Amino acid sequence: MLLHVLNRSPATSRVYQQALTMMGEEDRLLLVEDGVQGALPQMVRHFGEVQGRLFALEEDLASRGLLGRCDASVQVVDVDGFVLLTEQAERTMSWY
Amino acid sequence: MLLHVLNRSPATSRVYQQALTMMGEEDRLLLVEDGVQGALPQMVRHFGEVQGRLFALEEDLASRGLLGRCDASVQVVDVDGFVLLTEQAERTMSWY
Amino acid sequence: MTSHFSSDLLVILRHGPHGSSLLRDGLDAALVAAAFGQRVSLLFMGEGVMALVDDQQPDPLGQKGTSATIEMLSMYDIEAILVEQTALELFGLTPDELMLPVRLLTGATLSTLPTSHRLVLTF
Amino acid sequence: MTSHFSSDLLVILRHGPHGSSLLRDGLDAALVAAAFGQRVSLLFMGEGVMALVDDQQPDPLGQKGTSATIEMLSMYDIEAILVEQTALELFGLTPDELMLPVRLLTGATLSTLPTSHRLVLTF
Amino acid sequence: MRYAILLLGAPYSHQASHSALRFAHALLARGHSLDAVFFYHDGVQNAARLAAPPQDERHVVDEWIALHAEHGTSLEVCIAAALRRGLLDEREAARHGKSGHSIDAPFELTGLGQLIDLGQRCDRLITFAP
Amino acid sequence: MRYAILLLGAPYSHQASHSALRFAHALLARGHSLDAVFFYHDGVQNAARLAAPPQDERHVVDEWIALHAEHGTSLEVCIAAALRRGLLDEREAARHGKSGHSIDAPFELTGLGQLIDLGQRCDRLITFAP
Repeated sequence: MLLHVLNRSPATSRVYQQALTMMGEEDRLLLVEDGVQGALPQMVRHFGEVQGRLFALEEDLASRGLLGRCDASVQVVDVDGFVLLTEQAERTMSWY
Repeated sequence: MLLHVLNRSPATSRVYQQALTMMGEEDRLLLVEDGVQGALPQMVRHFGEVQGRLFALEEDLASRGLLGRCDASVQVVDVDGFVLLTEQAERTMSWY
Repeated sequence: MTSHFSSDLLVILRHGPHGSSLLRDGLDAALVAAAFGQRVSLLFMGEGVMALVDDQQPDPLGQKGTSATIEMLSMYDIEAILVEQTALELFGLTPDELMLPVRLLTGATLSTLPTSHRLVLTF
Repeated sequence: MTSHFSSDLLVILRHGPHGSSLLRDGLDAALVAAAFGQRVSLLFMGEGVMALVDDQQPDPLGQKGTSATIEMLSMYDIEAILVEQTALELFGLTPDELMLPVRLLTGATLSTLPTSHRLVLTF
Repeated sequence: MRYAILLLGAPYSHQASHSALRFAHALLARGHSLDAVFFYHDGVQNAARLAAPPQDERHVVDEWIALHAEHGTSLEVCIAAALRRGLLDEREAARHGKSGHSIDAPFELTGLGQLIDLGQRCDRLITFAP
Repeated sequence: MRYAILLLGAPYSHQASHSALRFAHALLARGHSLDAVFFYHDGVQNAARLAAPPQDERHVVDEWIALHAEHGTSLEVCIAAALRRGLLDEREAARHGKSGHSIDAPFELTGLGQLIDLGQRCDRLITFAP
């Protein structure tokens, strides 16, 4: 199982499609930095195929005023949770 | 009449939509740097609404091997032509 | 419609807070122009509307945000806060979720803005 | 299929030539790894396929390109030149328009690549 | 006509510097004048006096200096963007208690007001961005 | 576990440096070790010794130095990426005939081989990019 980390918003960049293309069936996707925009209910449809394996970084949500606006299907983790995800994953890939 | 300059490819970035949104009916669009990918026949459909007002920079096409691959609807100009376009336009806006 | 927005400088802000410094760089340019007595309009396009979302908390590790600056805009007499309506809809946001009152604009009106300002800067 | 590509390092190249230095930075990392005796695979994704287009002419004002480096890959024993087929189609390109022979890959195969390499770097 | 350039991209990382230099020479060749290049955001890196690119690559910093020498174009660097990024002239280095400096003349540290002024004063302002 | 970080983004321009610093402290707090941070592409700007950010902003360069002091993490800067961008230590400055330098210890100029080595040696390599 790999962890994919995405720091771009699906509203501006198509790189999220590259991450999805390269994800295996058990892989997880963590939204960070501007990528957390993808956790909004209106945006989360772009990540339908990885439902249940989609995470977003709490600190980046909070600093953008998006913490209370996240879709319920997204699992919010803080930076300790981020480290834990990297421990659990065999490897981490960054998409930017 | 304004000149809009776009340096991102429609294959990776949605910024071309912002340029199109802000363009007036007489405005021109010049593709430069990675933006010249938009001049490929397969890509030029993104710019259908500005047909006849779409330009691409020759030097950037040539350095990317795209000079001979440009769609016939795109007007190719060299850097002197770029300057001429800025002379003719009241103002230039950059999209990146 | 055009003359209503007519002004010296239009700054187009297309980047959200924190991710890059372009939002702040654009705001700084707008504030300086306003301090020099110019009439300034701000247009928040695309991801730029994220700059206006209320309830932005300070970064836990102290990266400086832009929300304090945006709340100060009226002190600089920057009253024309324009927002691309499509962008707001794209993110599923409503005007009452923004930190200050804005003017929503759609396609046809947006494309008249650049010609009704003497100078336009895109950030 | 997986074991066929099994190798030490996978470098994913997602940027075209000239626009940014990321393509060259990724190629440099691949060349160094190869020079250290590692087995290296290159995957050109998205805009990265632009790196392979033939007939790239030197920049008129001399910005250094990457095509000379790509032509040298086999000298570094980098033989696994993998290309995302969808990306090639997106740009309307065919394999015979590329400067060297490549292996075209589609979705299911692509997603097995990261686990079949000990280290993956995305550029 | 009187032109000015706003440059937001760093050399080597993006093509913006190369595009801006090419455009600058072309407009001058067509008989226009180029009042100034204003370096902002990552563009301030164009002033890094210690840049040591390989011999077979262009030396962007030196090319700006040559442009200034030949055509009198001012090279104006946003001071706030520069200080954050470690680009200081001797005066700012002294003011911040740093030994050594990273920007020399003809690059000048200046404020954003200069950019607004250029926008008003020149007939054309063209932005080159990363 | 043994971690390494690859940092490709410049401070102030992008969030990458802040994200990397936060991640570094979190993994150390969880009892892991951080062998090295490798600075490549625009990430080499994190080593700019003359950086003078405003008082109310974080001093990213100093925070990397503090991380090294507290945890022994190596701060490895890709030499090719750094020279192009005007980031030289005293030795490279002398070799290139430049007066003054822009990188100090504990940042070390090194080759890309170090990055490949870290990737092999460490259990986890995490990239933070612009």
